[in-house]
Amino acid sequence: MSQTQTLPTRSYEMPREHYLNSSYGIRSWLLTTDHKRIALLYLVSVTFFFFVGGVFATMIRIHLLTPEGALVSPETYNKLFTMHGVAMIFFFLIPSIPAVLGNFLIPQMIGAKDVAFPRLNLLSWYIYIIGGCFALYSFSTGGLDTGWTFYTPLSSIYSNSAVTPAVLGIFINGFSSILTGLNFIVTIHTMRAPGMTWFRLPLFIWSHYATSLIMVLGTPVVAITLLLAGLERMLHLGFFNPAMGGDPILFQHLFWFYSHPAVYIMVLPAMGVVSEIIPTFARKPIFGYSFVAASSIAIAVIGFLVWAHHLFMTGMSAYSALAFSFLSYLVAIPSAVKVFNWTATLYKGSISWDAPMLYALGFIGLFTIGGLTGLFLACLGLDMHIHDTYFVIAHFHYIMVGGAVMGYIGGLHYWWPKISGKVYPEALSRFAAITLFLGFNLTFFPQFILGYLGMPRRYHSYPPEFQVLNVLSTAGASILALGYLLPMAYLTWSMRYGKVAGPNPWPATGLEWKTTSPPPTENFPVTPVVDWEPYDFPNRPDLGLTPGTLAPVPGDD
Amino acid sequence: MPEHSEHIVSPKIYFTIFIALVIGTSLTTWAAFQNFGPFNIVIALGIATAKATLVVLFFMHARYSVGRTRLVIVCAIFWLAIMLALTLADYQTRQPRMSRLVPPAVFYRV
Amino acid sequence: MQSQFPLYPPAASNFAPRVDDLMTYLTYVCVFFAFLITAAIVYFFFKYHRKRPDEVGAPIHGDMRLEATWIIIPSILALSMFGWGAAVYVDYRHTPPDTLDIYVVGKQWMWKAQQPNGLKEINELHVPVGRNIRLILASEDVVHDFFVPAFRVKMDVVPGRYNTMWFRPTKPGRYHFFCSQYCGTNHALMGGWVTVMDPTDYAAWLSGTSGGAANPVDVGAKLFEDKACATCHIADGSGRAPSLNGLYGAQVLLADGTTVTADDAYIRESILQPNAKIVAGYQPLMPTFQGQLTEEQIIALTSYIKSLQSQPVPAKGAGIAPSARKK
Amino acid sequence: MHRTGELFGHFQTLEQQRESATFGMWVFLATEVLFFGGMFLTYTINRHAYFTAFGVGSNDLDITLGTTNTLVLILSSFTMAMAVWCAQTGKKKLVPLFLVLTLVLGCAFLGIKFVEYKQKFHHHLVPGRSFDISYHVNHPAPGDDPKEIAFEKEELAKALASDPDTNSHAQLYFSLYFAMTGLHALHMVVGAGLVMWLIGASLKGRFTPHYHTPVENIGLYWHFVDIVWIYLFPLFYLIDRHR
Ligand code: HEA
Ligand code: HEA
Ligand code: HEC
Ligand code: CUA
Ligand SMILES: [Cu+2]
Repeated sequence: MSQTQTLPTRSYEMPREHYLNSSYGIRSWLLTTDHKRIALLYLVSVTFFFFVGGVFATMIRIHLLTPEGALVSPETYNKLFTMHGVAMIFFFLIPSIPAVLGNFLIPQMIGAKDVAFPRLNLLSWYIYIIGGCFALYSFSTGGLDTGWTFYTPLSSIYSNSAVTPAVLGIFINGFSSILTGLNFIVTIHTMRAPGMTWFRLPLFIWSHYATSLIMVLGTPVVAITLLLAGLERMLHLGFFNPAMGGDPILFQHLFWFYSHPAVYIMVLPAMGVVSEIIPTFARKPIFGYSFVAASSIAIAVIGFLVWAHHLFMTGMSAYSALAFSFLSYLVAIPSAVKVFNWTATLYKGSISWDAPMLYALGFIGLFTIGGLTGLFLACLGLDMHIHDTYFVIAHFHYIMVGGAVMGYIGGLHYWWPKISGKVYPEALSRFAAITLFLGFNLTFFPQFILGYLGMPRRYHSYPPEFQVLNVLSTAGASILALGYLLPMAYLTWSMRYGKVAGPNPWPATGLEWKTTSPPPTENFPVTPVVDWEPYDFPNRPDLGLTPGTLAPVPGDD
Repeated sequence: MPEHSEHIVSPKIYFTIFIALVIGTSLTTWAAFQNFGPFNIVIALGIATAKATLVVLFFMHARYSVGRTRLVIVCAIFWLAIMLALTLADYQTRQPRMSRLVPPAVFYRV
Repeated sequence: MQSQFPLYPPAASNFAPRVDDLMTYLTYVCVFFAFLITAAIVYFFFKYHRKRPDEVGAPIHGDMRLEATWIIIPSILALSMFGWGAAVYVDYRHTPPDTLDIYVVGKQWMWKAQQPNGLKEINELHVPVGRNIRLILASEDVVHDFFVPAFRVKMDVVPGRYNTMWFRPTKPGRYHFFCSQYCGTNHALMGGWVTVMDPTDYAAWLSGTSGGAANPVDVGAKLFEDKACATCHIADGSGRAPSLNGLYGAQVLLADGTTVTADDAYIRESILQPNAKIVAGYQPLMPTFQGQLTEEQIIALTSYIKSLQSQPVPAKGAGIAPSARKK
Repeated sequence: MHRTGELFGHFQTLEQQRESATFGMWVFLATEVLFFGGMFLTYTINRHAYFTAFGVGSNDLDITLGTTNTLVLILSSFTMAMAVWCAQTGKKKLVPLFLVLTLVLGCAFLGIKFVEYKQKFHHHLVPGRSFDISYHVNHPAPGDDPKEIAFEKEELAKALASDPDTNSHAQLYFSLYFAMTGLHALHMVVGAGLVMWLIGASLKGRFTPHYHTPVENIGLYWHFVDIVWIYLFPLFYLIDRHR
């Protein structure tokens, strides 16, 4: 089967010199300003935090096997989900795709030698590490039990856990995000190769541009908010403490002003990955390029206007609630545009069944379910019932795990030949993708029902009638864990033992595939000149796909 | 050569702006001591905004800048406006908060 | 009866069928889209599976009519979801006039409720079927959330604010209520049972078990004497302060010319922060009772003031306009 | 990343490098706008709720020092602009001169700010357990004008009558005052450090009409910090002064 899908394999040699072997030693990594090496530094560190968060998730699921809670004390349970959320959101998912794949690919995709500010790029990794250390310090000395949302006055006055270092850690980490976003924006504006006009940019770049916009304009707000909350805790100030005239609702407004747009920081890059994978593995131009590109920007901009849909049940003014609900529906439209365009791209394609494609299609399905259930939450009359229940948990895991993480892992698979120069075992990778998909659904689908039945989130124990669904969910989580371990294992394995990939194994149209795999430090020996439209497979003789084998063109197009 | 792409503002303009800023400062301080009722705040912020605009346009050369720089400025102001406007809209229409709900004794129990 | 694996919790309030209908509608629309997309993907996936290694897909770049279709149709559907949801929510946030008021105070980690006659309950709530119930929610510490799945309603309980929620129970029975906003260690244990009773049973229950707890109106009346409120607030309006008779629910004219409705929040503010709103025609003489009254005492005083409905006495500056009294 | 003269290897031309750096600085300033923006929102909401207490707090600030500081900062912005102009036009000798002036003015600002903070400390106006809005009127310092104190006392009594929680709300005002001016001062310190570095580099004659991006960008930063102060000044010093 695989023979029919991939081109007859030529045997390739690894390039003599590339970014991985251009210099050796730990110093050459820790002091590197090469965006590709920095991407790998990030890869290692975000994977670490994914494991940390994953271990917490595993303990959550085991604990919830029985109504009274099977594993830990209430305090510990509360710390588990808080640290799970903090590790996963701030230290894994937000940096994952932008800092790893974005860093690696953006300069290559636009034909630049590096990002605009290479030293700033390295600095942002160090800032991330420092922030991460603070977080780990908090996790290991007393933990953190405020929920990842840090609602005041619980976090600023009442909690006895290590809130201060965690808040500082996230504050610091915010600057890493800001610097990454800043670097991307400037790079995309000023470093494009000749001929790389805005509408020739790969969609991955568009979505990272939108993401960077959110990083740059949103992150400072959460930084200052957490700083104020931290000051309130350390110095007994009263910004958000009603006992001293402050207002806890204000904290929620400020927090969500960032944290809602932040969900698009998590999903937009994944959408960018999918927008690359789909055309490549359907060998077809993306359907509606300009719509997909513009919808990224629309999501980023409108995404800033909906934050108070997390506050519907705080007694906020009904007028405001109406406005924010309406705007939340508005932001769903550009997401819909993307989903439909991806689906339409498959029509009359030449679809291969490689692992990245499986991940990308998995993304579309799960993101759709997650996004559609977002519509339930944005619906005022329904949020009355399902706010802060497991329905919300299911909603965001569908988008973030089923969507964003799938996109991330799919992207890793897609660009792995570029990153490592090697190919991973095909059959195993497809098996892993399917395992993940099934395990995922078994874990989180029951939670929708749990939520509608009324099980509130952040519960260390629950009424016995909810047990069956919880057990199902835990069973799913164990399959899911296996699904994550597999790629980690075989990707690592392939770095050493995999077959040599060659510059353009799929083949794909982007500039990043026009250089060797792994690329040289300066990416392109000669700055490329772009004179082709994006994803234009039929007009790219250099890909080695013979013309004349085109599928028939429909009459009306 | 490329360096001529940047606009050079003459010291005369700088000095004029400087004087305008000094006048603005004096004006705003003076106005604060007059009773304009609800307009005190409007005047104070109006003058501040005028001063800030002068600084951005001339000291920071925004008046002579390229499109993308202007885009950044517009974005920053726009996003700030979103944050203030939508939050205040909620506060304006929601039920007011009370000064304090419970005696402090309960609060400092920790 | 409920099936072994129910998809819906019991439905026991006026909102429950409306929320369930809404849920059904959204589920249909969303299942339709999820199914449409999945079906298309699966179909294309197999139908256009690559046949030859060098095969290329058809060069289709897009289609404006299609783009318009899938922008407009979801927009319309989204608008309908918004409108329907908004209708339910607006009814929920707009409390009808004739409610039975119950105070609910949340604190880490229990709920204290107080019936109109002063009966206190902890982690229990008794309500009569068929009456509009309004819960007036206060928190003593952090943010909580009062959630009754069977009624399909919840509301955050925010320190520093009074939030209210209302519902009309429709089916007698015992239903779970939960704290649904994370509030610290025992958040999961901060729940209890709502008992919906026939009105007669409810009345019997109220009088039958009220043994231990004093009637808040009586407690309030006593406090009104003890705290010397009565020295200024003389019933016939002859004192230095306005009579409080008929105050509750009336429109009060303030010194700055505006009017406010004398609701619970206004009364509590008048006690804790008397000079925030001055009744027209009076001096700001009233001392603050901030820190001198507990939350429950304030509620008792408020209950007492509410009970003073016998003979409205207009304030000097026509502070309480009798015509504006609540119907 | 290798470097030939002033051009870093990953750029094609000096022009591209300059544009990137300046654009980057602007994007960074946009971030800063939102960073301060969160605090401005907190300020607005609370000032709206507790207008009297904020007025009382504001009247406890020293308006003479505040206005002086505003002028100092504006002047420093002017000298900074001149430094940029000198760099642009190749007046190599004048660049360090104007930078030194800027630095001196910046330090003067910080010095005055320090005096103000100290005064607040003596008046028990630093938020925390010892915060007491009435401390100053009850314990006037020897040099204080008794008429002024009496007036303030009266004003405070009025405020307490309308808002018995004036003390805690004024504390909120001072929390915001210290948080916002403190953050601003921190930016000034960073700016001063950058200017010092610039002085060093300009003395070595590194800035030419071809290459003076650092002067320009640090100038942008300096002006931005000035703008923040332009707002902080009326918002904190000028509330309810007219009574
Ligand atoms: C990556 C993360 C991510 C993303 C992308 C989204 C996307 C969306 N989210 Fe979600 N959300 C979270 C992560 C995310 N969310 C998290 C973490 C929380 C909980 C936080 C906490 O409290 O801890 C949350 C909570 C949350 C709430 C608050 C719930 C509550 O606490 O009561 C709401 C309410 O409106 C909401 C709505 C939405 C909507 C409308 C979208 C939309 O953007 C979705 C748009 C997508 C689609 C609609 C699907 C594709 C469209 C079609 C297939 C066509 C058909 C379309 C129509 C008919 C319109 N989300
Ligand atoms: C990027 C974000 C992200 C990701 C990837 C995940 C991944 C997972 N989450 Fe997470 N989750 C959140 C973000 C995320 N979550 C957030 C923000 C909250 C809210 C927190 C709050 O309320 O404050 C939350 C809350 C949350 C809850 C609700 C807790 C509660 O409210 O009481 C649950 C319960 O099932 C859960 C489960 C899981 C599971 C099973 C996974 C799985 O996908 C994880 C699978 C991964 C692994 C298992 C790791 C890899 C494998 C190993 C390390 C091997 C070892 C493991 C075994 C041998 C089993 N999560
Ligand atoms: C020293 C006199 C004095 C005492 C003691 C006093 N009050 Fe008052 N109260 C006033 C005056 C004068 C007003 C009208 C001016 C105002 O609104 O502040 C008033 C207004 C009120 C109002 C608003 C009335 C309206 O018509 O809107 C309420 C409610 C109230 N008081 C309750 C109480 C309670 C309860 C107590 C005791 C715990 C109390 N008061 C003690 C003098 C007093
Ligand atoms: Cu109270 Cu959760
Ligand atoms: Cu959201």
